[in-house]
Amino acid sequence: MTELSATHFLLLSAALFIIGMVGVLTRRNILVIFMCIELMLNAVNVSLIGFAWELHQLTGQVFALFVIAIAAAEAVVGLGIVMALTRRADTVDIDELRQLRE
Amino acid sequence: MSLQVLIFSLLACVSILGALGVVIARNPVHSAIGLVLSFLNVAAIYLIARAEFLAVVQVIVYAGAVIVLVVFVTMLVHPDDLPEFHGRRPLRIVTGLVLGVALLLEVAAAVLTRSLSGAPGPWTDEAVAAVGGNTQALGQTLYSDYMLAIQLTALLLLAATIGAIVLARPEAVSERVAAARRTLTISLAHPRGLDQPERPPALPRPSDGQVKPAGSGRPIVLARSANEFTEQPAWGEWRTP
Amino acid sequence: MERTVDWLVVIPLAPLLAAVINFLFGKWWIRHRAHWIAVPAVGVSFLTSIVAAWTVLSRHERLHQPLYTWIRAGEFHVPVELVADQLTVVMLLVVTGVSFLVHVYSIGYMHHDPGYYRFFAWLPLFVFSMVMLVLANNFLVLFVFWEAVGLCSYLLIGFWFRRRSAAEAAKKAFVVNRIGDFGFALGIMLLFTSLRTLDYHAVFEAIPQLSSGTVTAIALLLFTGAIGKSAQLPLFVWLPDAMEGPTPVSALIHAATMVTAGIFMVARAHPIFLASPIALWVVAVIGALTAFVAATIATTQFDIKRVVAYSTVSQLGYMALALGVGAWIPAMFHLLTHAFFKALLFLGSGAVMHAMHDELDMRRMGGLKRWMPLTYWTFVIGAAANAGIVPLAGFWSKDEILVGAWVGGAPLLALVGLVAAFFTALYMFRAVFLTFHGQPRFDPHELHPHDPPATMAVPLVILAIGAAVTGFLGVPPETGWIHHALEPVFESATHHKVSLSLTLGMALASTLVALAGLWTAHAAYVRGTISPAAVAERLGPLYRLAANGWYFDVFYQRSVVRPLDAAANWLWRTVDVGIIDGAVNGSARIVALTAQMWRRLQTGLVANYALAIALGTVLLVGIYLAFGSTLFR
Amino acid sequence: MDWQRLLVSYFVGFVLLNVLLGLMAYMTWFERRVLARMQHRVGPNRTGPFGLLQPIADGIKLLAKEDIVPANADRLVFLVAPLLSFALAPLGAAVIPFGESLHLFGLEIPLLVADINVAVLYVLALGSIGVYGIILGGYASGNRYSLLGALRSTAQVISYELVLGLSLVGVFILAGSFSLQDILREQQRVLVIGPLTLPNWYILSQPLAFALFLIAAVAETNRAPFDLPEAETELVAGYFTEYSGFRFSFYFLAEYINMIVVSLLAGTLFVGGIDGPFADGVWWLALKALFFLFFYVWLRATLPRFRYDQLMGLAWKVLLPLALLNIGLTGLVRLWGIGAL
Repeated sequence: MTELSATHFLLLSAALFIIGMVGVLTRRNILVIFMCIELMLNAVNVSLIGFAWELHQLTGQVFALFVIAIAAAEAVVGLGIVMALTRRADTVDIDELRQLRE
Repeated sequence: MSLQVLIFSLLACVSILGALGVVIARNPVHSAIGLVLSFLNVAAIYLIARAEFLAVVQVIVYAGAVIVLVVFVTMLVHPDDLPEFHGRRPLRIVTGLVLGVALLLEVAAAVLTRSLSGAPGPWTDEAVAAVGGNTQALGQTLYSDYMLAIQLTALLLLAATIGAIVLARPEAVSERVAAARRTLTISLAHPRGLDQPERPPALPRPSDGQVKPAGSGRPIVLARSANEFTEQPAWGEWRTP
Repeated sequence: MERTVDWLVVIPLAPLLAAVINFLFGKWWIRHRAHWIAVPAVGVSFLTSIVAAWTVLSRHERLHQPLYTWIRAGEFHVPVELVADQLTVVMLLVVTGVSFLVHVYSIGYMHHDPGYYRFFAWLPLFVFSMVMLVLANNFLVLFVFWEAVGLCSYLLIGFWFRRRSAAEAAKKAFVVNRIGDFGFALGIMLLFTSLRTLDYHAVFEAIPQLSSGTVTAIALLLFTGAIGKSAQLPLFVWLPDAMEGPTPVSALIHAATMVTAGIFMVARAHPIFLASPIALWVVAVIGALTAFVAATIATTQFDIKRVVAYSTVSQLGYMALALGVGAWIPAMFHLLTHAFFKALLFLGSGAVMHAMHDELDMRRMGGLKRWMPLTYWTFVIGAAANAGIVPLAGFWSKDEILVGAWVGGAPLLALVGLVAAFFTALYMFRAVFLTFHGQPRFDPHELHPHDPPATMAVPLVILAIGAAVTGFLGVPPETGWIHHALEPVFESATHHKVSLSLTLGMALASTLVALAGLWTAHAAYVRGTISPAAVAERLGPLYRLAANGWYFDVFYQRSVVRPLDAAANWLWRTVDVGIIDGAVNGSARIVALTAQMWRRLQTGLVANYALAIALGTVLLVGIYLAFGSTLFR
Repeated sequence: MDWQRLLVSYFVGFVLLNVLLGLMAYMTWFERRVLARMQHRVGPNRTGPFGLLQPIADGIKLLAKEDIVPANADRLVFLVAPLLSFALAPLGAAVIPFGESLHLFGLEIPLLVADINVAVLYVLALGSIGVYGIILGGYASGNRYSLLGALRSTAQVISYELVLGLSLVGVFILAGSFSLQDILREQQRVLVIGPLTLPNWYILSQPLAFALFLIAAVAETNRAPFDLPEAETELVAGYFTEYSGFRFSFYFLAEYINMIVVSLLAGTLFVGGIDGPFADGVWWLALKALFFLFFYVWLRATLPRFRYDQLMGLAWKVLLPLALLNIGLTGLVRLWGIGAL
C-alpha cells in the first residue's frame, strides 16, 4: 500500500458507488436519487481511470468520456421528466408516484 | 507512504465525505453541494492519474452543467419550500444500509485479495508526451478506434436534447388543434375537392366572414381552398398526439 | 453510322430538374409560379429534340450517349445509355412538342387549382419518363420507364384525389396496366433467359437463333404489355375512366404520348414480331377489333371527353392493325398525326369545359359556335382530321393503314377498318354538332361561354395547324418525307408493292365512308331527318351493348373483382379474424391470466424495484465470490 | 517532486495574486472615471490626486460595515457562497503566460504559475464552477428576488459559457493545442502573404470567433448590456440583494477580477498576448488587456440592457449557430490544408 496503485482507485470507486447505492435505496426525493445515480456513474469512472492509469491504456479514459456524455444525456432527459412530473403530479416524492403499477 | 498516496488519500477522503453529504443532507441543495465537492475531488484524483482532459471535462460537464441543472430544477420545482422527506421508512433505511455494507465488504474482499493482472498498454507517460499530451493522445484514440462510438454518442445527445425539449414543453399544439376540432366542423367548399362530379347546389357563401352557424348551432368553417386546412403547419408547431 | 454526343442527356434532364425543383420547393415557395420552371424546361427539351432530330435525319446517323452502368451482376449487365435513331427522334418530336404545348395550355387551364405546383411537378416528371422510355437502348430501361410513365399517369389521373371517382379511376388504370405489365415483364425475362442480353441490337441480331415457339411466346408477351398500355381490346377499360384527370393530362398522356408507348414498343421490337407470323396476326386482329368496338362505343357516349377517349382507343386500334399487317411506317405515321389531332380534340374539349364550368355532358351544351368561334374551328379541324376528311392529317395516315392491311394479306381486316372509319366520322361529327350547333341546351343567362385566354388559345391554334398539315409529311403515299425518314429503321421489314389504282381506290372508298358518316351525323343532329332515339330503339340490344361499352366493365366486375373481393373477405373474416387472431388473442389471454397472479409483486414503488436490483447485485457478487473465484479456496 | 519548482511557482502565484488584487481595486476607479468622462461628469476626484485613493477608502468602508445575515437564510451556504465566487475568480490568471522565463539569482523563473496541457479548458471549468457562487448565494438568501436573479444568472452563464467554449474551438483547431503557451507560440510566428507581413494573431484568422468570444465574455461576467442578474429595476439587485459589507464586496470584486482575467485571456488568445512590435513583453499584454477593460466600460456607458428572453434567444439562436458555423468552416479550411499558412 505504499505506492499508489489501481487498488486505491478501486476502493474509492467501491466506496463512492455503495454510498450512491445506499442513497438510491433510502432517499425519497427524486432529485436526490438522481444525484445518487450520478454519484454511482462517477464511481464507475474512477475505477475506469484507475485501470487506465495502471495499465497505460487510454481505453479506460475513452470509456469514462462516454460515461460522462451519457450521464449528461441522462441528466437532461431525467430532469425533463422531473419537470413534467411536477407539472402533472406536483410532487417529487417517489413514494407518491405509483403509476408504474398500472 | 509516498506523497502521491498521501494526496490521493486526502482527496479520496474529502470525496467520500462529500458523497456521504449527498445521502445524509436533508436539503437537496446541500446534497448538491456535497456532490459538487465529491466531483471536484474526483477530478483532482484524475489529475493524479494523468487524465487531465477528463479532469477538466469532469468539472465542466458534471460539476458545471449536470449538477447546476439539478440545482436549477430543484429550485424550479418548489422554489419556496424544498421538501425534506428523508426516511420515515425505517425498514427501508435499515435494508439499504445492510445491503450497502454487504456489497462493500464483498467488493473490498475481492479487491484487496487480488492484484491487477493484464498486459500494460502502449500509452506510457513518454508515449503520451510524444504525441503532445493527454488531450492529443485521447483525441487520436477517440477519432480512430472509437469513431463509430463517438458518432453514436453524438446521436444520443441529439436525441436527448430533443427529448428534453419535448418533455419540458409547456403546452402541445396538438391539444389546441384538438380543442378547435371539438367545436368546429371543417368543410371543403372547393368544387374540385368534392365527391360528386357535379357542382354542389349553391353552397352558402358567407360574405361577412368565414364562420357561419349550421343547423345544430355547430359552426361550420368553410375552406376557401382544398389545402387550407390540410396544409402542413409551420415548423415547430407540429406534434403528433 | 453512330456518333457519341454529350448533349442528348439535356432532353430528359431538363424536365427532371423542373419536376424535382417544383416538387421540393413548390408547396411553400414557388406555388403559383411553378410554370415558370416547368414550361421553360420542357421548352429546352423540345429545342434539343429538334436539334437531335435534325442531326439524325439530315446526316442519317444514330446518336448515342452512355450515362452510367446501372446494374453489373455477373453477365447481367445493364448500362443506361441514350440512343437516338430515326424512330426515336420522331417520337421525341411528338412527345416534347405536344408536351410543350400542353404545358403552355395548362398555365391557363389549371390557373386556380390549389395543387398547381403539384401539377407542374408531375407533368415534367412524366415528360422525363416518357423521353427516357423513348431514348432507352435496352428492354430493362424501357421497362423501368414504362412503369414510370404508368406511375405518372396514376398520379395525374388521381390528381384531384379528394374526388372519389378520380381516386378510383387512378386505381383502376394502375391495376389494369399492371396486368399488361406482368406479361411484359415475363416477356423480358423470357428474352433474357433465352438470349442472355437485353440490349436492342444484340437481341435483334440474335433473334434468328431462337425457335419459332419461343419467339412467338416472347412477341405475344411483349404485346400483352402493349395491350395494357395502349388500351387494346380486352384491357382498354381504364382509358375512358382515366378522363377523371385534368384535361391537359388526358391530352398529353392519354391521347398523344403514353398510350402510344405500346405502339412504339412494338415498332421498336419489330424484328421480334417479324420473326413470328402468329404474333403479327394476333396483333392485327386485336387492333382491328379494338378499332371497331371502340368506335361503336364512342357513337353512343354523351360525355364529350369519353367520346374523345373512345376515339383514342379506336385510333390506337388502327395503329395496332397497321403493326400487325407489317405496315410499320404507316403505323408510326398515324401515331404522329394522331398525336396532333387528338391532343387538339382534348384541349378543345378542355376549353369547352372551361367555358361551361366543368360541364361534360353534351346534352347540356349546344350552340356554342356563337360564343366560341376559335374553339369551334380548331375543334372542327381536329374532328375532321380524326374522321379522315381530305386533306387533313388523319386521312393520309388512316388511308395508308387500310392500304397496308389490304396488300398485307388481310383484306377482311381492311374492311373492318373501313366500317370503323364510318363510325369514326359519325361520332366525331356527332360530338361537333351536339356541342357547337343547334340551340343552347343550358341557361345562357347563368353561363357565359367564351373563348379561352391566350395561353390556352395559342396551343389550340398551333395544334390545329399541325392537325391540318402533318398529313402532307406522308404525301405522296408510300414515298413521302416520313417514309424516307423512317426507312432505315425498318429496312428489314418486307415491302409490298402498292399499285396506284389501289391507293386511289382506297382513298376514294375511305373518303366516301367518312362523308357518309358525316352526312349521317348531320342528318341526325342538325337537320333531324333521322331520329337518334328511334335508331337506338330499333337497334335495341345492339345499342345497349355499345352504350355499356360492350359490357367489358360488367364482365370484369363479375368475373374478376367480385370473386377476388369474396376471397379476400373470406380470408379476412375466417382466416385472419378466426384463426390467426384467435391464436394470438388466446395466447395473450393465457399470459394475462398468469400476469394477474404476478401483478401483486408490482407495487409501483420505484424504491422497491431499486431494492430488488441491489439485492440481486449483492447476491450475485456473493455467489461469484463463494463459488466462482478462488477467494475461499 | 521538485520542491524548488513548486516554491518558484508559489512565489510567482503570490506576486500575481497581489498584482491582480491591486489592479482590481484600481479597476473600479478606472471605470468610474471613464464612465464619468463619457457622461460629462468629473468622477471621483476628492480622495487623493485624481481621486486615486478612492478605492482604498471604499474598501475600508465596506470592510467596516455590518455583516447582516437574513433570518430565513440558509446560514452556512449564505456565508460561504461569496467566498466561493471571490476565491475562484483570480485562479484563471494562473495559466496566462506573461512572458518568457526570467533569470534571477541563478534560478529560472517562468513568468506563469502553471503550464498545464488543458489551460483554456481549465479557465472554462473555473467559469462553470463560478456559477455556484451566484446560484447558492441567491438560493441561500431566502429571498424570492435573489432566487429569481440567481436562476436567471445561472441560465445566462451556462448558455453563454457554451458559446464561449465553442467560439474557442476554432482557435484550438488552428493551434492544435489547449495550452495557452502553445497558442501564444503559434501567434508569435510571422505570416507572410505576398508583400504583406502580418503577425499570426488569431483575430485575423478567426474574426468571427473573436466577436463571439467578446460577446460571450461580457455576458459571462454579467456585465452591461447583459447584466440581467443584477437588474435593479426588475430584481432589486438580483442574487446579492441580501448581502452587505465585505460579503457584498466579495461579489463585487469577483466581478472585476473576472473582467481582468477575461481581458487577459482575450489578449492572449486572439491578439497575440505578449507579442507586439519593437519588443515583446508583458507591457503589450497589459496594453491589450487595458483596451478590453476600456471596452467593457465603454459598452456599459453606451448600451441599454437586454430583455431576458432576447438575451437567451441571442445565445441559442444566433451566437450558438454562428459558433458551430465557425467550427465547421475552420475544420474544412484545416482539412484542405489552407490552415498551414
